[in-house]
Amino acid sequence: MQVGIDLFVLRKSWLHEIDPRVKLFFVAVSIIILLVFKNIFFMLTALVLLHLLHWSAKIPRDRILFVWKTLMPVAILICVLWVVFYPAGDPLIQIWMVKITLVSLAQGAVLGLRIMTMAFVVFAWLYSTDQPSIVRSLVKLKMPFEWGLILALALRYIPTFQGMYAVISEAQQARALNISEGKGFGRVRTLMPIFVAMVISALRASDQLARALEARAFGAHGVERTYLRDISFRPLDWVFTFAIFATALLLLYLNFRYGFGRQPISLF
Amino acid sequence: MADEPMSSQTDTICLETRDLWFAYGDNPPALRGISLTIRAGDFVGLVGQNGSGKTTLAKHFNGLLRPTQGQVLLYGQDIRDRPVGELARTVGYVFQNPDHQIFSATTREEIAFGPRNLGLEEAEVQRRTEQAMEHFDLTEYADHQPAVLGFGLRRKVSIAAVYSMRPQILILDEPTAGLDWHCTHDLMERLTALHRQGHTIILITHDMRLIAQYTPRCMVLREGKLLLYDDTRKVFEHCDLLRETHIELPQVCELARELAPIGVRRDALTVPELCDSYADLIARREVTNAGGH
Amino acid sequence: MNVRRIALMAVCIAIVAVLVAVVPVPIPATGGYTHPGAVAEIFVSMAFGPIVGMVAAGIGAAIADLVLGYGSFAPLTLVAHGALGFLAGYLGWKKGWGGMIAGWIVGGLALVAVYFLGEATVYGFGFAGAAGELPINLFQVGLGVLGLLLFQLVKKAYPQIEQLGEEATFKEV
Amino acid sequence: MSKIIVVEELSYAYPPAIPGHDPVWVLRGVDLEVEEGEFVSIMGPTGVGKTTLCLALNGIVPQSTGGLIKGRVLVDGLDTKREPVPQLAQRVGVVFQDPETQLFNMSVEAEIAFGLECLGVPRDEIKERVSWALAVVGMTGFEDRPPFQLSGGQKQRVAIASILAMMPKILVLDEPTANLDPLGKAEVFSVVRELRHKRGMTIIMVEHESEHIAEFSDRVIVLNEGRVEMADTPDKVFSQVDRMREIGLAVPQVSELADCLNHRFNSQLNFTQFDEALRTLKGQLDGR
Repeated sequence: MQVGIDLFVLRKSWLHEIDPRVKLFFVAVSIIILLVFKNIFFMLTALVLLHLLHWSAKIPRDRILFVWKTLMPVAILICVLWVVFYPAGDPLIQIWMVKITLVSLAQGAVLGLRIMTMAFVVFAWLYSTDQPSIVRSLVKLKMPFEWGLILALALRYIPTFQGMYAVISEAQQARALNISEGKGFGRVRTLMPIFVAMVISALRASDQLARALEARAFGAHGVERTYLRDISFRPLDWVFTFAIFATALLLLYLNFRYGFGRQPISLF
Repeated sequence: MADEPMSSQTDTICLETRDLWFAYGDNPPALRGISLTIRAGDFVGLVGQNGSGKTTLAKHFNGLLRPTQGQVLLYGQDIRDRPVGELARTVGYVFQNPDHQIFSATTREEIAFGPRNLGLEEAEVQRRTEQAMEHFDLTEYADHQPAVLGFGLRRKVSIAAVYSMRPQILILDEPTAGLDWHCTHDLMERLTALHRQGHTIILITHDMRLIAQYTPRCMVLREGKLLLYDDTRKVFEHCDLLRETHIELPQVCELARELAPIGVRRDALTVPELCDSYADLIARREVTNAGGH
Repeated sequence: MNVRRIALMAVCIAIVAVLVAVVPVPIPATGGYTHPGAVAEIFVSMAFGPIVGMVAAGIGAAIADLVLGYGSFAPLTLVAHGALGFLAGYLGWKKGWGGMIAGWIVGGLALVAVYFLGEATVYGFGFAGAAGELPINLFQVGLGVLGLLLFQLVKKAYPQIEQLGEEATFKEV
Repeated sequence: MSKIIVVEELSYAYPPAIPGHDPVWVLRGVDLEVEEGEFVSIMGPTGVGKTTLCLALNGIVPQSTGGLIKGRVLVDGLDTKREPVPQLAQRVGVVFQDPETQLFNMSVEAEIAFGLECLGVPRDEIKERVSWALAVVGMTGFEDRPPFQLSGGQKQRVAIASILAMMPKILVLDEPTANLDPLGKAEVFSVVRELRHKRGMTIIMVEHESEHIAEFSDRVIVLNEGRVEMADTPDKVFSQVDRMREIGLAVPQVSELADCLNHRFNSQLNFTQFDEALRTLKGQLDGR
């Protein structure tokens, strides 16, 4: 049984339509902004806007919940750590040695939520862009085609190897290998007969893959590669790029010049 | 010796399923209410199109899959709570691709892996390993890396590595795929020898020629249901049903059916059978012709 | 880059990603789970050198992060695991046991250090919080020593591994 | 008629699997000529070097596999150990046994376009050729499907289409049905039948399915112990039932039957195809 590793959600939406390079630009810029701003209201606004973004791109609710579920424990952990270790200002409540202050609570919440917002930025890109378009956009951004191909092939083979792992694990269990035994080192040691068979099978596949690539004229000399499906900037993409750029500049200017969003609670 | 020759037909039921249903996750059921019994000492062919549920069914016999509904009984005992590793003592399962299990530095080690997992004494492990290598003619490759051997030999290693656990029941998933005529028949002869020693063998295959020639019993699955299960000759009588199921009948069987109106035996399964029948017919004609003159 | 190397890199990335994303390893004492990704990463680095090691470990682990929902950690993972792959391959590839063990230790420590610094600063765990993550990261790279075992076992079972990804030359006789 | 493939005393050894060991010669002096437009089937026991011979036709052996080589292979006048493999790919297309490793793209369309993109074919022409190739193998409408979700037979048809799109003069099929179920085999053979009868391509097919070999082939080449042991029409090859058995190869069941009857009656029956067998056997009885 193969489990898809593709995060892409096939929908018709404006976010799906725009050029993947614009989305990549958005991811890069957003992460910088999110790292610079440390204000709780700013972070909450960003979180709401990102949810609106996902909603407008028709991303199903379970995909959004998936991100929450996965990262919530980390976010809470970060929040607690800040509250416990970095108290600042007057304590709201004091439980034994731990002073809980409004500032550290806000600070902790900002850093915890930042993990979430950054994830939603990345997943807005990955949920709305199929793998070939991602690879194609990276190559258009001057990544050598070979590296794009490596990435595409790796993504293609992950589900295959996942299935292979499952089959090999069954085959070795049928030879009385007990794979639910042991913890840590002991467990990994037990799994070794599966790993070895899987690695050998995968390496055989790499040899055959190389032959298949050559049989399709890969590496033809003196030929410029053409592309059946290409991505291209449309006027709207320019508008988005400009809008992202302008918003980012404005926010950073306000931050540097007036301290906008630098404090956990007060906006300036 | 553990494998004294026994009569190959017994009345003991070694495997039984009762209204077995199974679905992978939320998918539609892959098996729909299968009830069957397999007698100890049987040699059963399991056929059906890809996706008909052959492998899914077979994996229930050694506990790799557990029914979503219904029961699997091994020698009368429900196997629900028994782990795969324990069932492996009784039910051997050889996977389709030998490369999905070969991992050792020598053939000997590879074949000893199963018995060792069973917790046997080293002397017994050695004895079984040597015997398994002998049965499958692998002794000369004992110290070779099995992963580097040719495909036909890798296949034999993978079967020997399961056989060395001495399971009473042996399940093989398409063991002849990709083998040439010689390797195929060599392997089938060795399986027949194990069958004569009293092992129960379940052979999953697409090759109806092998079913016709080697397995006395045959089971046909279609869309997760048991379509036919009977003596092979009786199953072959339903040739229209088999063709509907995209099962390709051997040329000999088709030919026997076409020639039946002129007196050849309709249920011939193998070349010698058809040849005999046709020869008889000619001989009889010659007698009548001679008598007529 | 020759075709065989391209195919090899893709396959190695996929191996790493699968071991990180789908193989759970229970942690003694805590009852939590981790993964044997470092086993695959050390293996790839020892078998195919620093470049393949860096690419496979970095990209493979980062893809696994994305798939598992840890989207925000993928960039840090890329750097940390890439560092492990590169250093392990640089010190251990085609070297004796000394080199391989040094590769595992130095690469492992690099991974732990990158995670620690990244989490402490950029990801907002603070030094105390990042210190809390140290044991689990150390445990993960500790498991990596079994990557050396995996490499030995694979080399013994499948000697052709030495020729993979290398430029082939034929001889006319 | 011109000879499109000439193999002259080809011997080949892979680099030894275990470093330091002696190389083992897989091919030991293969001589073979194939006419343009011919359909040739290759049979041989497991491990005899059938795949190696296929790979020698498009230069992967020895250019990518290394090892030792003697003799030469000329395809369309080009020496396959000198001409770069991607260049040869436009003349000789090879379809491999395992569909899983030869389909490496995310969609059927991308799969078929890949080779054309490598060759720098203009976009409009790629589009045309993709839909043409899909039509030939009967897979029109599957453009956006991921190849790994297809059935075995469909995968193999896509693999054939991805090679056909490059419009090679010679198509080499290396055990294209070995991993397929009967339905999948039937699908692939119907594509082969189409290519055989309507397109006049030169086709070389490695197969075990003797019944199908008998149906398609102008000639059957039997490889044994690294050499060409027989190269003749299916009738001639499959009538040598005993010799084929010794080599370890299958003949069609009807040929076995003919052989069996010949032993009984000292007759000279020889048929390789079902219809032929049926007609003869009926006729024998009616005629008496």
